[in-house]
Parts: sequence; structure tokens; C-alpha cells
Amino acid sequence: MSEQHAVRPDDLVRAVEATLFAATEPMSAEAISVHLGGADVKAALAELEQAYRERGVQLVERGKRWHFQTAPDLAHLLRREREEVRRLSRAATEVLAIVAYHEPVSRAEIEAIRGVQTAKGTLDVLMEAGWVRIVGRREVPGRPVIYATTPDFLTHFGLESRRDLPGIDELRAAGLLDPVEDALAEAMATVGGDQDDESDAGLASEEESA
Amino acid sequence: MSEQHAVRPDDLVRAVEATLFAATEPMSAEAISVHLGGADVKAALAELEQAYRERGVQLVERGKRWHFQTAPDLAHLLRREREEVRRLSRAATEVLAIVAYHEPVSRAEIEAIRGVQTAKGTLDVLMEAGWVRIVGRREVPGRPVIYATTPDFLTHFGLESRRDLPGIDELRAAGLLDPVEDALAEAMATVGGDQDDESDAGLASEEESA
Amino acid sequence: MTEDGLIDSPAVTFAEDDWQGVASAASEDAALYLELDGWEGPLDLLLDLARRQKVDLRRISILELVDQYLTYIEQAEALRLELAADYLVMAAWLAYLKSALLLPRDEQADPSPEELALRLQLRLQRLAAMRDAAARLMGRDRLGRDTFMRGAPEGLRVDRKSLWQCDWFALVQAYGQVKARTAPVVHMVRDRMVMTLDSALSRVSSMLGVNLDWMELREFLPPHADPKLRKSALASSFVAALELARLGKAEISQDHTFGPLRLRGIRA
Repeated sequence: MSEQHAVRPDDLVRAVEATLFAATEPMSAEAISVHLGGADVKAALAELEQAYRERGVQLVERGKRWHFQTAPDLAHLLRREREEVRRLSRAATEVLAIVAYHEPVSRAEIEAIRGVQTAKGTLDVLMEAGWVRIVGRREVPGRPVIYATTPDFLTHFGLESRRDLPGIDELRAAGLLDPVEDALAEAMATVGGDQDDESDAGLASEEESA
Repeated sequence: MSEQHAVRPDDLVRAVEATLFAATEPMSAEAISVHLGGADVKAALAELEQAYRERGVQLVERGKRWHFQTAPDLAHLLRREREEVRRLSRAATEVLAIVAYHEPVSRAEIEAIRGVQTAKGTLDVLMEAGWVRIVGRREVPGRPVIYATTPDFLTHFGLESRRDLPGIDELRAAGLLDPVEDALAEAMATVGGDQDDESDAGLASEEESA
Repeated sequence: MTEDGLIDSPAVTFAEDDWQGVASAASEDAALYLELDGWEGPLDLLLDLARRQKVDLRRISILELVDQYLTYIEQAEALRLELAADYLVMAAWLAYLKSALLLPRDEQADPSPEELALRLQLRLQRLAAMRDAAARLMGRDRLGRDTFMRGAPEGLRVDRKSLWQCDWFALVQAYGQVKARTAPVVHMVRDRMVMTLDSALSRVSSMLGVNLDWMELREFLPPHADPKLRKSALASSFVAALELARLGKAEISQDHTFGPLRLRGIRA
């Protein structure tokens, strides 16, 4: 390689780089700053992110915390025989998705979407994995606890923030993250307007199946 | 950052980089090569070493095995000292006061005055704080070490000399010698709860009589 | 129907796997169909059936779906498979829905069957959306599977150093308390107004000597305003009376419990 790499990054950049390399956990800009005696590390982080963008190792931000990780396109070279990622049951993956896309969400709300009771163990597994946590109680009768995802969830799934959840914008635009009741009220209003061609809920099919 | 960083290292270099980054221990060139399906990694290692030379992280070869480490000049960043302000426990304060009023004084003498055993840790705390030091040994059987206050002690408490400490008469006038029942109770409670102090159950120790 | 929350359960499909696995093998092979464990409740089964219609869930034929579900349940019953109650409840509900949908419109109840059908459709859409989202989520580049953090980080260490604090007053106060605690303690007993047993004895016996009649005990007490002294005098005089009775110099009488105690001297 050539001269260009001999350009020495400034010391703050090097310090941030060394700190994040040495850290065992992702660190927020604030934590890095505290570690480095209060320096403003934002610019250094941006510079490092840029510098590593094309390398085999990358600097990524996940839920306001930063860490170095190997480039995703090299996954096939690095995947170890020993599967280190926990395999989740289908129930657990579904519950996780519902929590992530609807948070904060109560267990009853999760069950309403899935149409089955959620075994206690399912949420426990997700909490034990560090991806879901209890964030409070809903102020309705019974005060049910409500769940949300954690920064570790974002880190694990490579999401910078919840806005990066796959397809979340489309789902929201399609109203698929709204409760059934809301969608129903809206749909019935529409149906009331032009009943003839809009009754695909069941009647359109009448002829088909008949 | 500038264009130079946009130069993407070739894929073998990136693979070697990621492999070494993710490795849990240093790897020989041969081991890396095996991991990457037999590619010749020598050139890639040389290129990486060069690329990281001025960075906060460096690729180094030690005994034919390669690993990343933080740059030696930044090693101090990995350990950071944080000062925590801590209040002296009541037991330590008492011991300090006794040393100040009676110096030079042995541990047995301190215990005789306090009426309770004094844990070694209490004197250690005072020496760590820089307020008490060992000034010699008493020429009596057993040659116990004797303690006195330091100049730092005077500085910390804003005293010109030990003579500035209020005398017994002044303490009495200030009501500080009143045999207040609850002051005693409080003192005993504190002793009981003090981690660095002693078993008040032990009371006057064998050393007192020794 | 409950699910299992277990990790690594062999019966469980990994998210990346095609969740329509059962459906995609959609021959009319009943044995394959009737693996109820493959579904997490009736809604899950319905969604699977709906996906076999291979149309957008918004265009799904609810009637067709109802028929498929009912056929499925019938098959299961024919094979005498034990069906969880919620499958049967759903079957009954769908049968009702179907008949309602086929009724002439003016005989429809409230809520209308269209609304019920729409509600079912909306629920299926939502479940399908979350199922797809879960699959996409699981398929992301996951840390520890596709991307890796540093294998052997040095770790950041924070060494705590104590900065001890104590002030002048605390120091002096502590010394005062040590001195106070260890100073010889003088116990002082405050003088109290009491009538001693001796004085009570001489007073009662002398009074008995001059009086021949029964006297109440309280008449022996010296006239005094201080209630503490009166108590003391009463107690002492009572003991004195007992003592005199023991010596055979007096007799004591009490008519009833807690009644007045009366004393009379005995002439030898």
C-alpha cells in the first residue's frame, strides 16, 4: 500500500479508535468521551466510521452506541462451526418482531396479534437474551407491564435505530401496525361509502366459490 | 475524510483483517491461510501492518503469530484512574483524632483510648489518605510501631500545627465531652456498621492489658 | 394452544426457514396436513390456509378460507385426532360466519358478517406482517453469526482511587465522643421523697396504741400534698401493717376484694 496510509490520524481519532478496539461492549459517544477525559468525540467517530467503511472491519453505530465489527460481506469466511447465536423458536421470533414493531406493547396486545397465548417462557427467553425488557406499566385497568426492545437488540440485529427495522415504514403506511379496531373502523367507513366493489372482505368471493 | 479512504483494500486483505480481528488469540500466517482456504496471506499481512502502522490500533507479529493490539503509546488509555470522594468512616475519624491528640501512639494505645479494637484496615485507610504514617517503634517489649500525623494532615484540616487542635477544656466548653446517651448509641451503631472496623463485641482487646 | 418458548427445540422451525413449509408441501395428503403441532393455534392455521390461496391477503376469499378450515377440522375429526378446544371454537365461529355471509343481506345481525369477516382478514394481515417482519429480522446480518466483534479485546479498566474526605469538626467531635465514651461515668441517684419502712412501722404501731377501734389504713398516712410521698407512705404503711400482724400486734380485715383495709391493735 501507498503513502496515503502514512497520514497519521490525529491523536483524538487514534484514542477513540484504540478505546473502541479495546472495549468489550459497545460504547456511547458519551461513555467514550468520559473515558477520554471529556473530549468531544463526535467528529472523531464520524472520521473513523468513514475510514473503516471499506475495510474488513467496520465501525458501526447501533442504538447510539458504537462498536467495531467485521464486515457483513465476509460472514461466509468467519462463520464458525460452533453456532454462537441462539436459535429462537418460531414463537420467540414472532414475539420479538411484535415487540420491536409495536413497542411498547403489553402481553395481551402480543397475544391479540398472534391469536394464541404467549407462554411465560417466551418473553423470558427474549429478556434473558437481553433483547427485550420491561419498560413500565400501561395505565389501564390491571396496569399490565409493557415491553420494549433494548440497545442490545439493535446491536445484535445490526440496526442503527428502530427506524431501520425492515419494512417498518411500509407497514406503518399500510396501517398494519395499528390495532385491528382502528383499521376496522376506517374500513367500515369506506365500505359504507361504496359498498358494491369494496366488499372484498367476503362477498366478492361469494361468486368465486359459489 | 478524503478520497484516500475510499480505496477499498482487496478482498483478501479485508478477509485477513476480519479474521485477525475476530480471532480470540494470535494466529500464524499458516493458520490464517488455512482459515481462508489456502490463500497466500503474506502480502496481505504486510499490507495490513503498513496500513495500521500510524493508527490507534496496530497489527503486530509476535513469535510468528499476528494479532491486533492498541498502539503502545495509547496503552495508558486502557487504564483510567477515577477518583472517588469518600467520607471517612466514624471509626477511622476517631482513630485519626486519637493519633492527632496523642501522637506518637501505638495501635494498642489507640485501642485503649477508644475502648474498642481497631482493625488494621482503619489505620491503612488513614495511611492511604496520607494523613497518618509510621514514625518508628516504641522501645518496649514487642516493639510496636507507632503512628503520627503527617504534614498533609495539617494541610487538609487547615491547621498550622497540632497545637491548634482544641484542648480538652475547650471541647468540654463546646459540649463535646457531654456523656450524651444517644451520641454513644450512635457511635456504637456506626462501629457495628463499619466495614473497615471492628467487632464492637470484642471491646477492649487483649492488647489493652498486654 | 400454547407455544413452546424453548430454544433449540427440534420441532421448532428456525425463522429463516420457510414458514410456509407445511403449506408449500400442499398436496391433499391428509397425513401431512394434519400435523397440528405445526400450527400455533387456529389463527396460524388460517393464515397458512389463506396463503395457499396464493393471493394478496387483502383479496383473500374468506368463504373459501372458511371452507378449507372446516374441511380440515372435519378431516381431523374423521381421523379421530384430538383437537385442541380453540380449533373447535374457531370452527364453530367460522361456520356461523359462513352461514351469516350467505344469508340475504336484510336479515343480517349486528355486527354484520361483513364486519366479522373483515376483522378476521385484518387479523390475518397483521399476523402475516409480523411473521414476515420476524423472518426479515432474523435474516439480517446478526452479530455473532454474520458479523463479529473483536475476538480478544483488551478491555477498558477503570481503577478507582479513593479520595478520602473528613473535616475539622468531624475530627474534633469524634475525639470528644471517644473521651466522653471512655470517661469514668459517675452515677447520680436523685433524692426522692419516700417514707421508710422503719418510720411507717413506728408511726402505725404508735397510732394503733392510742386507738382501740378499727381504722382504715389510709387514716394512718401522714397528711401530705405530694402524691409521690403518699404512694410511698401507703406502700410502707401496708408493709408495716403486715409486719405488725405477723408479730401479733395487730389484726387486719378487708370486707371485700379491693375494699378498704382496716387495722386494729391487739392488746396483749
